Amino acid sequence: MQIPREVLLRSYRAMRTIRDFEERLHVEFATGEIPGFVHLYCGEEASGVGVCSHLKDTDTIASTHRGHGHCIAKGVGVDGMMAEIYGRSTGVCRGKGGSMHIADLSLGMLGANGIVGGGPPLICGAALSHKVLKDGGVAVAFYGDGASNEGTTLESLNLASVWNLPAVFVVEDNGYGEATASSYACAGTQKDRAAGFGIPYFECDGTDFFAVHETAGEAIAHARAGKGPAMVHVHLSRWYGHFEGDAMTYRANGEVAKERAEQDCLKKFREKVTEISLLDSASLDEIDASVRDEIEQAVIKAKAAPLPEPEALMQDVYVSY
Amino acid sequence: MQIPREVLLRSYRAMRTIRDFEERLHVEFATGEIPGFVHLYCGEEASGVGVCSHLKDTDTIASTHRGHGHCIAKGVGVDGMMAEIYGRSTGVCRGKGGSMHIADLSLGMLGANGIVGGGPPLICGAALSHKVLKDGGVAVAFYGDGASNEGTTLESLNLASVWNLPAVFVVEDNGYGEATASSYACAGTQKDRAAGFGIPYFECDGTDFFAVHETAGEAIAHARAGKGPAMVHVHLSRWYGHFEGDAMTYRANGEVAKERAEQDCLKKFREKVTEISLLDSASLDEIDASVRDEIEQAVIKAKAAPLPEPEALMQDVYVSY
Amino acid sequence: MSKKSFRQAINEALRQEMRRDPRVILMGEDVAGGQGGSADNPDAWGGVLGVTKGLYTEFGAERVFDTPISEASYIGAAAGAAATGLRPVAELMFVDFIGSCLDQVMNQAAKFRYMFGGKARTPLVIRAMYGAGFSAAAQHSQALYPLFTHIPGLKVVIPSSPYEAKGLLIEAIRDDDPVIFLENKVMYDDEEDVPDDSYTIPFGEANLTREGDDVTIVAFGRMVNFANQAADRLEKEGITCTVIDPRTTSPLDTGTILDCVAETGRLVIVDESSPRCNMATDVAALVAEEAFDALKAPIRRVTPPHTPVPFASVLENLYMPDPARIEAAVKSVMGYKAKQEA
Amino acid sequence: MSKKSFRQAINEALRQEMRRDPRVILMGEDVAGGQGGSADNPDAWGGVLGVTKGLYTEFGAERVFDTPISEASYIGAAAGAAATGLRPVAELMFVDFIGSCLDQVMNQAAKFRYMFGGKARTPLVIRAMYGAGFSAAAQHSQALYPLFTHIPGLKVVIPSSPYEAKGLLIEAIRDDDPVIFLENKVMYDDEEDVPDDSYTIPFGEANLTREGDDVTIVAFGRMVNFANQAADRLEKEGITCTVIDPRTTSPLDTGTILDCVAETGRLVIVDESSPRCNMATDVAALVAEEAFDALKAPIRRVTPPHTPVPFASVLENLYMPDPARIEAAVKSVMGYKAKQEA
Ligand SMILES: Cc1ncc(C[n+]2csc(CCOP(=O)(O)OP(=O)(O)O)c2C)c(N)n1
Ligand SMILES: Cc1ncc(C[n+]2csc(CCOP(=O)(O)OP(=O)(O)O)c2C)c(N)n1
Ligand SMILES: [Mg+2]
Ligand SMILES: [Mg+2]
Repeated sequence: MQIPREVLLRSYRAMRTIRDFEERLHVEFATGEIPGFVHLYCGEEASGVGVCSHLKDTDTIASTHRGHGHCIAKGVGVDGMMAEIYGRSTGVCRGKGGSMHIADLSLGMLGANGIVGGGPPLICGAALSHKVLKDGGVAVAFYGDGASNEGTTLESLNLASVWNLPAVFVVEDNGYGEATASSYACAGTQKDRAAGFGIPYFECDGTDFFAVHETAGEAIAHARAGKGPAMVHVHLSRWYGHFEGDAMTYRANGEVAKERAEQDCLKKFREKVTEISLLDSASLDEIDASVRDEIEQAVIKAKAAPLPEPEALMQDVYVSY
Repeated sequence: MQIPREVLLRSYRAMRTIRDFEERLHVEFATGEIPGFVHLYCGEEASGVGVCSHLKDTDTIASTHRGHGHCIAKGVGVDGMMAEIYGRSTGVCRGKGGSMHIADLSLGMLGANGIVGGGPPLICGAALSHKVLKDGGVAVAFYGDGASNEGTTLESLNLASVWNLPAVFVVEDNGYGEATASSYACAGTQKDRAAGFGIPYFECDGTDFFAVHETAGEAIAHARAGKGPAMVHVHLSRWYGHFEGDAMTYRANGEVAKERAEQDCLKKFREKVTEISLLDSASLDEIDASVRDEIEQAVIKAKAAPLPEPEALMQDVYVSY
Repeated sequence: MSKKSFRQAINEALRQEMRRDPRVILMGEDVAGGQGGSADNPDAWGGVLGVTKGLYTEFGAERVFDTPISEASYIGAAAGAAATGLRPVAELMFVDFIGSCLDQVMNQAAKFRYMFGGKARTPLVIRAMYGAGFSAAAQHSQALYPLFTHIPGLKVVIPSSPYEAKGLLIEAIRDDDPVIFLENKVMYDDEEDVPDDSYTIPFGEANLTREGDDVTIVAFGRMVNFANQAADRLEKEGITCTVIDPRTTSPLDTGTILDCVAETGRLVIVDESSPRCNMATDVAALVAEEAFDALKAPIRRVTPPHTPVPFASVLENLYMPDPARIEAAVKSVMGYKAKQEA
Repeated sequence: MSKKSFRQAINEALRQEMRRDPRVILMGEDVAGGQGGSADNPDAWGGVLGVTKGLYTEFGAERVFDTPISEASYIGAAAGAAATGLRPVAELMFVDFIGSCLDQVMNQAAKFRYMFGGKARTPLVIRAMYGAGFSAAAQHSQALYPLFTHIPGLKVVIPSSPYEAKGLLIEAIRDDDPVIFLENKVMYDDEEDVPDDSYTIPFGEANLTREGDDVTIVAFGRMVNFANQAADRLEKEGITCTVIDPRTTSPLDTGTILDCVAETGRLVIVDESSPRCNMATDVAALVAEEAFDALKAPIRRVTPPHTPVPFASVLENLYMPDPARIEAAVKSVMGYKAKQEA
């Protein structure tokens, strides 16, 4: 399948934006200015972007605590995201959500989620909406290897299958749930779990945009055609700790460095597209520069943005004393 | 495998006891004297008894809302059970539990359970106790086809596998969860679900005591040997409504009558043991007569037994105003 | 206008709203019933106590969804569907089962609107049966509305009669926030005149089922009837009561409660939920803070003891508040003399 | 006796009880941490904030169990293990995750003893972090103890300092009922003198952190410290307060509360949980019923508003009760004049 040039450029830009956004957060968090929990998606960019390269604004996704990448891949603007993470009134959730709760329903982004396994049931509902409203949409749940052990996730596989929903379950398997390896916590295989609920299974290397694009494309096409849910098992690695502050003492020395050197989705993308002359280096460099600037501006704007007004405390919720 | 005569006699007696207990409840319920919800196990006797024929008092089981059969199979006395269902102070739970909450921890019976999917997590815990306390015990979760879709059940399969627990998961598949067929509600297969969590799978005809005995024997031996959990999928039919009062308008006319005629575990047992001269008819008749009397007495005693005293309301719970 | 049972009133509310708005859908375990069954009778049950009977027949498989026994995923699905354009009414059967799916209610549906900075609406109704008195024992008899009332972002409705049920359920379906709608399982056959047409009863507006001079009784759901029975008897002895049915615990019509207490100076609260951190404590705290001046006597609560619900009827009857205990509580506040005075 | 942090006090309580009784086991997500990881460092984390660090190293894989991320099954397993001979301490990480496993707590563990006619014991402790102030936003900042306090059969503990934490946790582990043990996540680094030896603090016995004549303040967990700060300042203005730390909300030491109110005649309650059906309402209702005579002023509650916890610190600070708001509440009850008198 030939990927249009404009999709390639857009996807590269999204991956680069995620990377820079996250690397910058890593730095900013260390200064102590960003409060709360921050979970970085660095290293996993090709997954969210590869999947979302098939989605429109009218399709829906649900994300996880590690949500920045999915948000950017689905089109949420970095200014609003950065401001949100800094707790500003200009944030995409007006500063009331923070890193773990970035959402933009108007873009079909049903929210990052602080609850592991929170997303898959919601995605069954979004898929049901697409089906009942006959809008041709599909709904995609991103979740981790750790989340694949939550009852909510497992029930959702069955529900989506029983209702023949246009839902795609993307297991982003980065080998760990917090400090615990999936080799310990996940009995059996994701493949057999999919079979257990009669769901077609796909898998791919999550550091290769082209692999994700192709595999997710098939799964999404299956769902969009009304054939029911599909599972995509994406093999990944995360480059930072579970959250900012985690020293990763559970992982072998040098493991991440090796992955950074050998499995960087951005490098691999660039190599491939330039090798076969799909894109030239200059246009990629241009994107890199433009993204660098965009992130720089997002941080400057976020820091300068106003804090929420006190009234915001009582807004957007019904309050009885 | 040759089954000792005494096990055969005990098992036949247990199945007959369940049958008579349940048929009698069906009659008694109709008089309006038994309050609340009553779910009958009639037709499924060979399953509970076949499985429990391998268990000792020091092994543990957890049951469901349809719990009478499992209780009797695990050795709980019918007098205490009948009194419980009548809400008497002589009941096995002093009248405070009722049909859905019969338990006797001293016999390793961890309770019927009004919550679908309530038992499997508890059985992981019981199995953990057996493992940590090194008492050689196994723990068995009975649950229905409907319950096989609860997240608690699915999570438990994974947990038992990850912890390599001496736990056996017995799916009693009677084709329905309330009025909904498992053909509608269960996507995939139980077999593939077991595989999804790396658990060995066994299945058998639940109306044939010998089949259940043999299959469950293997699964329990596997768990007892420290090889981890196993699943036994038992194919069954229930002869009465989901609960007493259900007219079963979702099932074809004559379906149950046919099953009663052709798939009665008691008839099949008698035919087999007399055909190959394992037991003679007379000893089975003797059991039938003795059980008939036992149930009659249980009802008489239950009806005559005292109601709980008012003080019981506040007993066996810590109460802060 | 015709006599309708509580069950019929709810069925009619659902039917009328489903006719009015194609986005209203129904889901739950056996809300139709019989899917895949050998009788090929997919509308066999209409819910475990027949409340949704016939809706599948009218609206079909595109609007009425039987679910696997998987509360977490289908209640979560209802929340997700609500956030993406549908207006689901999900049936949880017994409210006791909330333990299997609380996260989707508490951390998802209830929080979306606030947590997402006002960018989400979640027009979700969760219907469930509550209450003791059915010999259904500890796991099928709880009231649990205090749990929901405690959680910001939820609205909580407890109708006390067929008329109330219909109007409040239609209001719930049209509300853009998640609503917990609780039906007392022993009231389904209660009958009264209920308009045939559609109507709504606004949330947060209490109903005074009677007015009196001496004592204000605040009661919830089925307890409203018990309170009225007690008030009838007391009237014969010359004690007149105001009985308040708040209809919704969240929002709570604090104004009406405070006004009535200002007039009577005495308050009895009747709540069939467990006594700790329940609605009786909630209303008592409100009044002890905001109407302290008016109080002539201690605030009395009539509730069950802090125990699970026992099975045996003889114990369950002791467990439940009843008109006699309400009567006694009213008399005790009437008879109260402050120590200084006594 | 030596200075220990809240974190160390809990770690020490667990360690000493695990040494004393081989039936005490630990389970939870990453309570050891690092199982299966490439560094082969299975005691990598000791819980997400390091509270159980080192226990795996001392007690090994036979006593300390990392779990998959499956709260329903492992909390249920803890209940099942407790009913069959072990004394599990299960860590739920954030109490907000109770939504994923409430059934096993509410309908299983809490009800066994009563529902089975006294034939079961369930010596289970569930530890979890609670509270706002960490910028952890709506799904990681709730207090939720009112939910547990509402459920019969559970005991609920909220330690207010390292000393309290150690003694109450040891008591919890030795108790034969299920206990919810809540740790305020912003207090882990608080330090004070804590005995090195094992000791217990009984449930249902409140601690008076100070005594005064004018106002009784009842506060929970971290709010005890805020109440004492407020009382310090008020003392300088000549207002003296009794501050009650009930330690456990269930059982609740009603006697001490009523006695203190009888002396001061004024009550302020400080509760960081959502305001509806919470501990502030619970205590207010108790006093309005049982110590009405003694009350000289309305009962004031200091709580957050009825909203989810907002992320931005500026809003979260407004959300949380603080010493200044407590001080204002105390002054308002001191300044109260009944309308009749005024
Ligand atoms: C219900 C619930 N349980 C536990 C947690 C704590 N927690 C947050 S992220 C996480 C690990 C998730 O692992 P995985 O699904 O593999 O995602 P990853 O972090 O690797 O992207 C855990 C245990 C939570 N937030 N919610
Ligand atoms: C959590 C929960 N959900 C729903 C119910 C209501 N309910 C009781 S039994 C039952 C059907 C169970 O079906 P299955 O597991 O197949 O067992 P069977 O009744 O066929 O023996 C349902 C839905 C319940 N008791 N608990
Ligand atoms: Mg992971
Ligand atoms: Mg079944």
